[in-house]
Amino acid sequence: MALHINFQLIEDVLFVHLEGEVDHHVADSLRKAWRDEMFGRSCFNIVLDFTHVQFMDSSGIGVILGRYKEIIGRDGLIAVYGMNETIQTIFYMAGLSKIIKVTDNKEEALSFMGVDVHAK
Amino acid sequence: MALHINFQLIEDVLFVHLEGEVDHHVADSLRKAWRDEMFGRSCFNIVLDFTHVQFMDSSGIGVILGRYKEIIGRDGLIAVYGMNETIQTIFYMAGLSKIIKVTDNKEEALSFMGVDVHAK
Amino acid sequence: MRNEMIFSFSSKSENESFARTTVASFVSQLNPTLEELMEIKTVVSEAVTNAIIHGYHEDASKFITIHCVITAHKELELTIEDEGVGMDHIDRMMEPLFTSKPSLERSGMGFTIMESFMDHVEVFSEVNIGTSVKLRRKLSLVKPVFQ
Amino acid sequence: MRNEMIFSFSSKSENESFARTTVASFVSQLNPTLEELMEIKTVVSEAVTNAIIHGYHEDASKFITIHCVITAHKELELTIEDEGVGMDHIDRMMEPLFTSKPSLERSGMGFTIMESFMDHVEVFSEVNIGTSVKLRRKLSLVKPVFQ
Ligand SMILES: Nc1ncnc2c1ncn2[C@@H]1O[C@H](COP(=O)(O)OP(=O)(O)O)[C@@H](O)[C@H]1O
Ligand SMILES: Nc1ncnc2c1ncn2[C@@H]1O[C@H](COP(=O)(O)OP(=O)(O)O)[C@@H](O)[C@H]1O
Repeated sequence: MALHINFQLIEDVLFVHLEGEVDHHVADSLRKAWRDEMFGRSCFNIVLDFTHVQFMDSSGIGVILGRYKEIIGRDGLIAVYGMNETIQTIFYMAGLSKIIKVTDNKEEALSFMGVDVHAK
Repeated sequence: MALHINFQLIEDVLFVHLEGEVDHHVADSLRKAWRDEMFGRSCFNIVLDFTHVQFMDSSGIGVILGRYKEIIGRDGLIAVYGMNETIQTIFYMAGLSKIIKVTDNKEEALSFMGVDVHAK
Repeated sequence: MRNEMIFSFSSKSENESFARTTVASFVSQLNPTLEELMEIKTVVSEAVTNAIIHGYHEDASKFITIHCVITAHKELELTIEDEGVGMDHIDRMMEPLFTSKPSLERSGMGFTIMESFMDHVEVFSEVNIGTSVKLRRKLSLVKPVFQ
Repeated sequence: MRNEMIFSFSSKSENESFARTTVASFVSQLNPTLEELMEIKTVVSEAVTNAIIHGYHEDASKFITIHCVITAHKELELTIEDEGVGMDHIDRMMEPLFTSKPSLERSGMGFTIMESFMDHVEVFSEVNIGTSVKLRRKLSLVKPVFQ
């Protein structure tokens, strides 16, 4: 199973669009791509788009937690949207919902980040 | 894998719409359903709709050949449409194309059966 | 790069689709074309069905084993084995349209399909010991989209 | 009605998705809900990943074995086994957030996820012998659409 990763910058928010399955096999490339983009742009406000993620296990949790630790010291925020039910369960189980904002869609994630959606 | 079978009578032609995978596991139910419908209606002009069949192996060939033998003595005809490439290869390999008319679509199958498509 | 997998399952017709799907799922790491995948599914289905019907006479308490190797040269090697009744006169059995079970509406096309979809087919069989069908196929080397 | 399957595969991370897909494909004959299927895929992925990372330290020449039984009462029994380094203090290992490999960004949630998605989890392990994780789950009994 492959994971496709696409990045998109909207104002000072870095969107990480994921497509496929997030597991240990793709964890290294996800970590590397995410870090390269985040540090390369010095952009630490992250929105994870899970709309096209069919599967994620605890290896994905590890990658997200790892990035969270790099972001908090830098005044960044993380939000997520589009998780399916099982992924959401795992997310809550691991306590990630306490440190990462779970939103319903892209607009909600943007407005949590302080970007004025209607101004665009 | 399930196989869904639907029958439809258009004039004196019995359409067998198949949906799913045709293998040894479903061969008995396909044979039974087909025979029940064909003998029940005394209708021996058959069009097989393979549009939604993703898979067929030689067990399917056996069921079609078995029905062919019951049909030829009764002045019936068989046509087929909608086969994917691999199924078509198997079909030709087994020599079925010599006794069963391979057509491109429902209209062509109907007109092979002598039903005037435009009159409808 | 070599990858290897072996699986055994109850000799039940429900497992025919499971067996071909499993092999297809393992092979999909080679990025086969859709048609290659369909052809591989078909040969697995033929060999497994033969083991169930001919090898075990539909005794569901028996087991069928499939060994699947992807070699370093990206060749696929499949072995489908049963410990069933076995057969004599393998050459005759492998002729197109030959079947020992016409009453079951078998078409006798199983081995012919295996031979035409695979590069290499070898059958080992001994009466009362069982049958082993070895299949090999080189796949087209399409570059993976993502590693 | 009982159905049984066992498969072994190279301890490579490519095979994680193969393993969970294979179990899901076998279990799908029970007509599970989509969510049940996702949960089963997740626990298989957790146990297989543990075998690869912790059991075998990513040595791809080793093998992982999964045994899958659907009982006459439509209960699913899964066993995931490796012949790796094994572990002591299993209770401590199973605590939420415990991981022996924080440097690899492991979250320590594997066993917790297994316990919450399955009805029953049992871990047998011996240092230098290997680890066996037994999982059981009763599935909702939806009527099959077609036999
Ligand atoms: N696994 C097996 N065990 C015993 N006999 C077999 C096995 N596979 C094939 N055979 C024999 O070879 C014959 C031809 O097989 P095949 O070409 O697949 O056609 P079919 O399955 O339609 O009979 C079978 O009818 C059977 O007698
Ligand atoms: N198959 C195994 N072989 C050896 N040790 C294991 C195995 N599975 C789990 N462990 C040990 O149990 C710990 C907890 O596992 P788990 O809850 O899955 O979290 P994680 O994989 O994130 O570390 C692991 O860090 C490891 O030390």
